[in-house]
Amino acid sequence: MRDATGRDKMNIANVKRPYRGREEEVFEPEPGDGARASDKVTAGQIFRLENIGLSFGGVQALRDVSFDIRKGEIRAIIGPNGAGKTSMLNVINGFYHPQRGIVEFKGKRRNSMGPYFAAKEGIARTFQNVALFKGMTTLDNIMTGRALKARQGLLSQAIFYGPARREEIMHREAVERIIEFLEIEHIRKATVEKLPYGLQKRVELGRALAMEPELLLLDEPMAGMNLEEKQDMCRFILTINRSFGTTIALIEHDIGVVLDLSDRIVVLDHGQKIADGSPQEVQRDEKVLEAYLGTVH
Amino acid sequence: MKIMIGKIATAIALTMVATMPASAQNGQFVPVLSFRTGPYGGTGAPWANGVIDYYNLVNVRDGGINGVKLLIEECETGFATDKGVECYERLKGKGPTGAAFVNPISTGITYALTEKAPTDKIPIITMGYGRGDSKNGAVFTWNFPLLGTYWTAADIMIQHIAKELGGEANLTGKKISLLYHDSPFGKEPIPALEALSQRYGFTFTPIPVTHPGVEQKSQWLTIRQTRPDYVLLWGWGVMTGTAIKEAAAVGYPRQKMLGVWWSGAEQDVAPAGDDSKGYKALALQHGAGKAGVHHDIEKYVYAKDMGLAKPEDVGQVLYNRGVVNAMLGVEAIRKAQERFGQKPLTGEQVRWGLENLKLSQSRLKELGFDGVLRPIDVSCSDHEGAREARVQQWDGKNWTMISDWYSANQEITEPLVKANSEKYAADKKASPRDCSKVSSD
Amino acid sequence: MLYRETGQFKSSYAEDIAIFPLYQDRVAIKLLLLAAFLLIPFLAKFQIWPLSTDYLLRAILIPFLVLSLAAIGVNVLVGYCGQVSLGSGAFMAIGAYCAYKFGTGIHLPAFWSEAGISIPPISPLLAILLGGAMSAVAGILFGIPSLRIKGLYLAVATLAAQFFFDWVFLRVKWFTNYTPSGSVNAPALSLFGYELSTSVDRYCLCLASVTLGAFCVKNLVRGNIGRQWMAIRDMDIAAELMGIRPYYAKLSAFAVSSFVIGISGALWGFAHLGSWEPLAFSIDRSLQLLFMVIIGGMGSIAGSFLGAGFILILPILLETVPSQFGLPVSTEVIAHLQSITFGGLICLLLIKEPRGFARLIALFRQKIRLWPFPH
Amino acid sequence: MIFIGQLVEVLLGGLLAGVLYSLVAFGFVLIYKASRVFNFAQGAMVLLAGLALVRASNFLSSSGAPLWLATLLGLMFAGAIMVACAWLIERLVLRQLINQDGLTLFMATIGVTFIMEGASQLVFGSDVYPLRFYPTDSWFLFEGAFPGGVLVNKLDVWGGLIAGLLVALLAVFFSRTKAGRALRAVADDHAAAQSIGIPIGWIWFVVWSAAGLIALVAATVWGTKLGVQYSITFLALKALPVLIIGGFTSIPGAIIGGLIVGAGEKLAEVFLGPQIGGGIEYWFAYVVALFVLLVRPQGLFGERHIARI
Repeated sequence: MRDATGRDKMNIANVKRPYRGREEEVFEPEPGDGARASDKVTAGQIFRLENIGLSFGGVQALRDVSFDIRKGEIRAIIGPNGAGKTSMLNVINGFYHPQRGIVEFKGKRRNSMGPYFAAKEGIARTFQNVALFKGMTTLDNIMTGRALKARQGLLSQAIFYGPARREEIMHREAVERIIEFLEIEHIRKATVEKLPYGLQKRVELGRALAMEPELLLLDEPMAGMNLEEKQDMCRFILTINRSFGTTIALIEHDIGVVLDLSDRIVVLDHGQKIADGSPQEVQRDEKVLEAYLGTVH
Repeated sequence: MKIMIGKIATAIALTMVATMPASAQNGQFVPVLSFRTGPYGGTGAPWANGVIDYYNLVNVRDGGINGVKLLIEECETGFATDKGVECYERLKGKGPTGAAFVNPISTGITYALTEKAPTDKIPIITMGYGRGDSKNGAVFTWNFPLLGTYWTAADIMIQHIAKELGGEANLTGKKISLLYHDSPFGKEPIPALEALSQRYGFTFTPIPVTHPGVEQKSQWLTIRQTRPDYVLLWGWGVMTGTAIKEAAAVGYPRQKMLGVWWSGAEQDVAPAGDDSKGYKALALQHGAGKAGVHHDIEKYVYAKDMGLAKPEDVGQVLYNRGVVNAMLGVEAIRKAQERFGQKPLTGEQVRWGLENLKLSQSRLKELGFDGVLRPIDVSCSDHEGAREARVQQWDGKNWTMISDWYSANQEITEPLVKANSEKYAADKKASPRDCSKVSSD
Repeated sequence: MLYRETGQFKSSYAEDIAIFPLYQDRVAIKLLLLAAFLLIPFLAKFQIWPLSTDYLLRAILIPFLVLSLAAIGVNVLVGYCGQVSLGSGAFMAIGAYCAYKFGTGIHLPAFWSEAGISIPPISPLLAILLGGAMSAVAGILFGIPSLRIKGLYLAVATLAAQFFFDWVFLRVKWFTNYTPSGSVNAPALSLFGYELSTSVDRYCLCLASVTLGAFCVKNLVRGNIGRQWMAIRDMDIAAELMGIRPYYAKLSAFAVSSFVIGISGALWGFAHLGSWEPLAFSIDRSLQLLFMVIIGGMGSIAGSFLGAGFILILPILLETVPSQFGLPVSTEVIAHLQSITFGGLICLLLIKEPRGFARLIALFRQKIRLWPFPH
Repeated sequence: MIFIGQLVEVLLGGLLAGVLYSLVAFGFVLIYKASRVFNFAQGAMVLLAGLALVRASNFLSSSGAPLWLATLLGLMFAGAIMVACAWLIERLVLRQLINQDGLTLFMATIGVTFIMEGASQLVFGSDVYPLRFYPTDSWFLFEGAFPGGVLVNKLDVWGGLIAGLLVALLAVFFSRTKAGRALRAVADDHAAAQSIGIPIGWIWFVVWSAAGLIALVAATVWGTKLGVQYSITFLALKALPVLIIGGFTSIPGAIIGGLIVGAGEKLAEVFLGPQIGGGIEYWFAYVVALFVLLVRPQGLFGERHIARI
C-alpha cells in the first residue's frame, strides 16, 4: 500500500489536484473514488473493540465496552464529560493499554498495541487540547507526519545532497498539497505556538493527514471554534471521508454537528456504552435522552 | 550570518588588546603565571607574592639586572591547564625580546608547555615540581626542574624514615602508604616509591584523593585499619589541611606523617590548628624564616609600600619559595648576560644561562640567601642542579628544621630518569643532545 | 535597504529548503568562509597584525573553533532534542583519549593468547574520527537512561557519565600508556605525510572540521531526523503517537551529539593542548559548553558559534583590559571582578533574552529587513 | 572480628558523612519545592555564609569581644547577609525570570554562583580560615568487642543532630505555619497561588532566606571540618546525587538520600576501591543515583507526574 514513494490512491497527499468544492457538492463522489454512501453499510469492519475494561488505580475509565468501526464510515463517540470518550480514543491508538478485552484492527486481534505500532498500521489522530510541536513551524509540524515514510539513513541525511534531498522534496510536495487543501498556505512558515486556536486545530489535522492514515481519530475537532471555522472543519472532514475514503472516528460535543456528519454514533456514559446506532436510532433512545440529550432540552 | 562576521571582527578587535606588545620600554620581560583564586588560591598567592616582591627588589635596589629592568606581568591560571596555556600564549611574546622563561607552577601546565617550549624557544623553570624525567637535559632541553623533582623528594623522604627507624635495614617489612592528590602532581612520585619499596623491601600502598580533596573520610578509615608505619602526604591546597584533620580524627599520629615540600606551609597546618602539632614535611632546602634578602625586601619594597604580601607574611614557607624561584631566574638571566651582553635577552639565550647556572656558597651569601639555599650547579646532563632537602616539623607555632641535609641517592632515581626520558625522546622521534659536546663557556 | 527578501522568488522547493535561502546571506557566508580559509592564514603566514604573534591563533581562534564544534554537538542534544546533559566534558575526554590510543597504537592483552590484540598506530586524522566514533558509542550507552528519566533528573544523572569517565582516565593506566604522571602527549599531528606543526596548520585543520561538522549537523536538523528530535523535545507523547520512536530519536541524538563532541575533544587534545590530563575535561568544561549553547541559543547552529565566542573571549577580555590601561589592580581582585561580571552578564542576558543570541539576531534581521521603513 | 568492626565503623562513618551532605541538600530541596528552581548556587551560599561568619567573629574577637559574643554576633551578621542576599536574588533575578522554563532558571543560578563566589571572596578574602564550632575528635566505641574499637567522629554526630533538628523544624514550618502552607500551594501551581492572593515574590524571598540560613548551618559544620575556603563550594556536587535519590521535592528524601549515598560510597571506597584503584566514591554516588532513577524516575520520594494527553 505505502511504498517508498508513499503512493496511495486513497489519499489527499497524493491526489494531484485536491478537491476544493463547497459543501453541497461534496456529496457527489468523484469518478474513480472508492467510497460511496451505499457500499458503506456493507463495508467490513476495520476496527473492533471487544469488552474493553480500563481502569487507573481504583477509577474505572471504561467498563466492558464493545463497538466497531466500519471501513469508510464516520463514527462518532459522544457522551457527557468524563464519560470516557478520550480514554476510548487513547485505547484505539494504543496510548492506553486496557486491562481487559480485545482490540482488533484490520483483522489482527491483540490485547493492545503500542502507539508507534498503531501509527505504523495507519491510525492517526488529533487531540482534545492541541498537541502541536510548539517550537516548530506549520510546515515542519506537518512534515513530522511523514516521519514514518522517511527511508534515508543518518549518513545520507547528513550529506543531504542526493537521495536525502530528493526524498525531502517528495515529502514536501505531498505536504504542500495538504497545506493547500486545508487553506493554510499563509501560515506555512509561522511558528505554531503563536497561531490562533482554530488554525492550530487545522494544522493538527494536517499533521494527521500527512500520515496518510486509514483510520483518523478526531478528538473534539471543533472545540472552541466560531461558526464559520466549524463549517470549514466540517467541510474538511466530509471531504477527507467522502472523497478520499479515510475512515474517521470523532468525539464532538456539538450534537448538531455530530448528527449531520456521522454515519453511526456510539454513546458512552460513566465508562459504559449506553447506545450505539444510526443518528436516528440514537436520537430516539431513552437512555441517551435522559443521560445526555435530556440535558440539552 | 553577517552577524557572524561582525562577531569575528569584534573578537579580533577586542583581543588586539591582548596581542599588543606589552610596552615599548626597554627591559627583560618576565611573565608570572600564578593562581590566587580557586581551590588552590590559598597556597598559590604567597608563592606569587614572593616572586613579584623579589623582581621588584631587583628593579628598585639594583635598577634591574645590570641595568636591564625587569618587566613583570602576572596572569591568573586558577591552576587550570587550559587557562595556563592561554596565559602562556598571551605573555610569551611580550616585551622587546619575549618572555625570558616561564614558571608554570602546576604539573599539568608544565606537561602542556613542555610540548610548546621547543618551538617557542622559552625555557620552563619548574622549581621543586614538574616532570621527574626532565632532569635529563639531554632530552628535555627546555625544562629546568631546579632544586629537585618529586623523585628526588620521594627518595629523601624514605631516607629520613630509614633514619628515624635507625637504619635502612629496618625498612624491610614496614608499611608505608602514600596519600596523594589524584592528578599528575600526586602521581609523579609513585614510580620512584615503587622502585624504593623493591629496593628496601617495605610494602608501599598508594591511596588516591579525588580533586580537590575535601572528602577523605574513607581514605583515613582505610589507613586506620591498615595501620601503616608512615603516611607520605602528597597534598596541595585544601587537601593537606583536611588530611591532617582526618588523621587527628582517626587518631593517626601526626609524627608519622611526612608531607612533600608542597604540603609543608603555614597555610596547610592552619586549618587543623593544634591537631597539626608534630606534623612533618620536607623543606625544599629553604624553610620559613628570614635571611638577608628579606631585610632588603622589607627595606626597598615594603618600605616603599610596593609589597604584595601582608608584611607579617614575609618569610613564610611558600613566600620564600617564590623568592628563591625568582632569584634563580634572575641569576640565570645574569649568567646569560655574561655571554650575550647586558641587554634584554631571548628565551633561548636565557636557557643557556639556566643550563650554566652555578651559585657558590659565597655568591648565595652576597645575594642574601645565606642558610636558605645550598650551592647549585646546573649542567646539560643535570637540569636539577641540586638534590638536597631537610625535614621540618610544625611545633604548633612555627616550622622548625628537625633533620640535617639529605641528598638524593642517584642510584634509585637515575635509572627512572633514563628510562622515561628515553621513552619520551623515542615517542617524539627526537634525538637527545650529546651533553659531552655541549659547550659551557 | 540592503537586506531585502522582496524580488527573491523561490521557484522550487529545492531553493526553499536551502540552508541560506536569502541571497544576502549566501554572499555573507561566502565572504566569511573566504576570510576564515584564506585571509587569516595569509595574515598569519606573513605575520601581519593582528596575527603578527600567533597568540590570536593559538589562544583564541583554535580554542574558539574547537569549542564551537563541541557546542554544536551539545546543541544537537540539548537544543534540538531537549535532553539536558551535564556530561559533555566526559564525551570530549572519550574522544581525546580514544584518539590518543588509536594514534599511539593499541595493545589489548587477551586471555586466549600471550600476544593479545595489537593495532599499530594509525594516522592522527583517522584516529580523531575513531575517537569520535567511540564517544558516539558511549553516548548511546549513557543515553539509554534518557528513555526513562526526564528533565533535570536526567541532567543530574548525566553527571554520572562525567565523573565516571573522569575516574576511568585517571585510574586506568592503559588509556594513558602507563605514563608515570597519567598525563599524555598527543602524537605528532601529521596527515598524508605532511606534519601539521605550525599553529596555522592546526587552525586550518580545526576550521575544516568545524565547517564540515556544522554543515552536516545543519543538514540533519533541517531534515527528517531533525524534525523528529524537535518533536520529541516539544511534546514527546504526541511525537510517539505520530509514529516517531522515542528511543530511536533520543539515541540518535545522543549518538550524533557525542560523536561531534568526541571529535572536538580529540581536536582539543591533539591540536590545542598537545598534552593533557583528565582535568582538561572536567565538570567545568561540561558547564561551560552548556552555557555556550544556552547563551548562544538553543536549537541554532549559528548560536553555538556565538555562544562559544562569548563564553570563551569574555573572561579573557575582562582580565586583560584593566592591565592594559595600567590600572593598579592585583590579579586576584581582577579574577574576582571577572567572575562577578561574568555571572552578572549571564543573568542579564538570560533576563533580556532567554532564547540567547540567536534570537537577538533573528529580531535584528527582522529590523534590517524592514529598514528604513518600520512597516 | 576485625572485619566486622571495620564494617560497622565504615558504615557508621558513611551514614553520618551522608547526613552532612543532606545539610547542603536541604537548601536545594526547599528552593525547588517553592519555586521549581534548581539552585546551583547552594554551594556558593555555604561559602558566603561561612566567610561572613568566620571573618566577622574573628574581627570581633580580635577587637576584644569575648568568644561567645563574637560568635553570636558573627552568626547574626552572616544570617543578615544571607537574608539580604535572598532579597537581592529574588528582586534582581527570579522576579525577572518568572515563568521561564527550568533550564533558564538553572542557568541563571549558575550565573548567581559566579557572582557570589567572586563577591564573597572579594569582600572577605580567599585564604583558608579555620573555624572551631564543634569538637572534631572522636569516640572509640565497643573497644571491648573490636580491637581499636569503632571510631565515631564527634563532628559527624553533631552534624547528624543538627540535620535531624532541621528536618523537624522544616516539617513544622511546612505543616503548621501560614507561610509554609502558602509555600506548598505555590509549589503546586504558581498562577493559581497568585490568583488566590499569595504573594509569590514574598514566598520566594522567605524560601531563599531559609535556604540561606540552612547554608549558614551547613557552613558551621563544613567550616569546622575543612576550614572556611573556596573548596567548600564543591559540596554542591556531592549533594546532587543525594538530591536525585531522595527526589528534588522531599526533605525526608534528602536525609534518606544522604544516608544511602554516604554509606554506599564509603563502603564502596573502602572495600571495593582498593581492588579497582581507589578514588571511586565520586562517581559511585552518581551511579547509585542513576540506578535509583531507572527504577523510580522521580527519585524515592519525589512527586510523580502522570503523562496525559
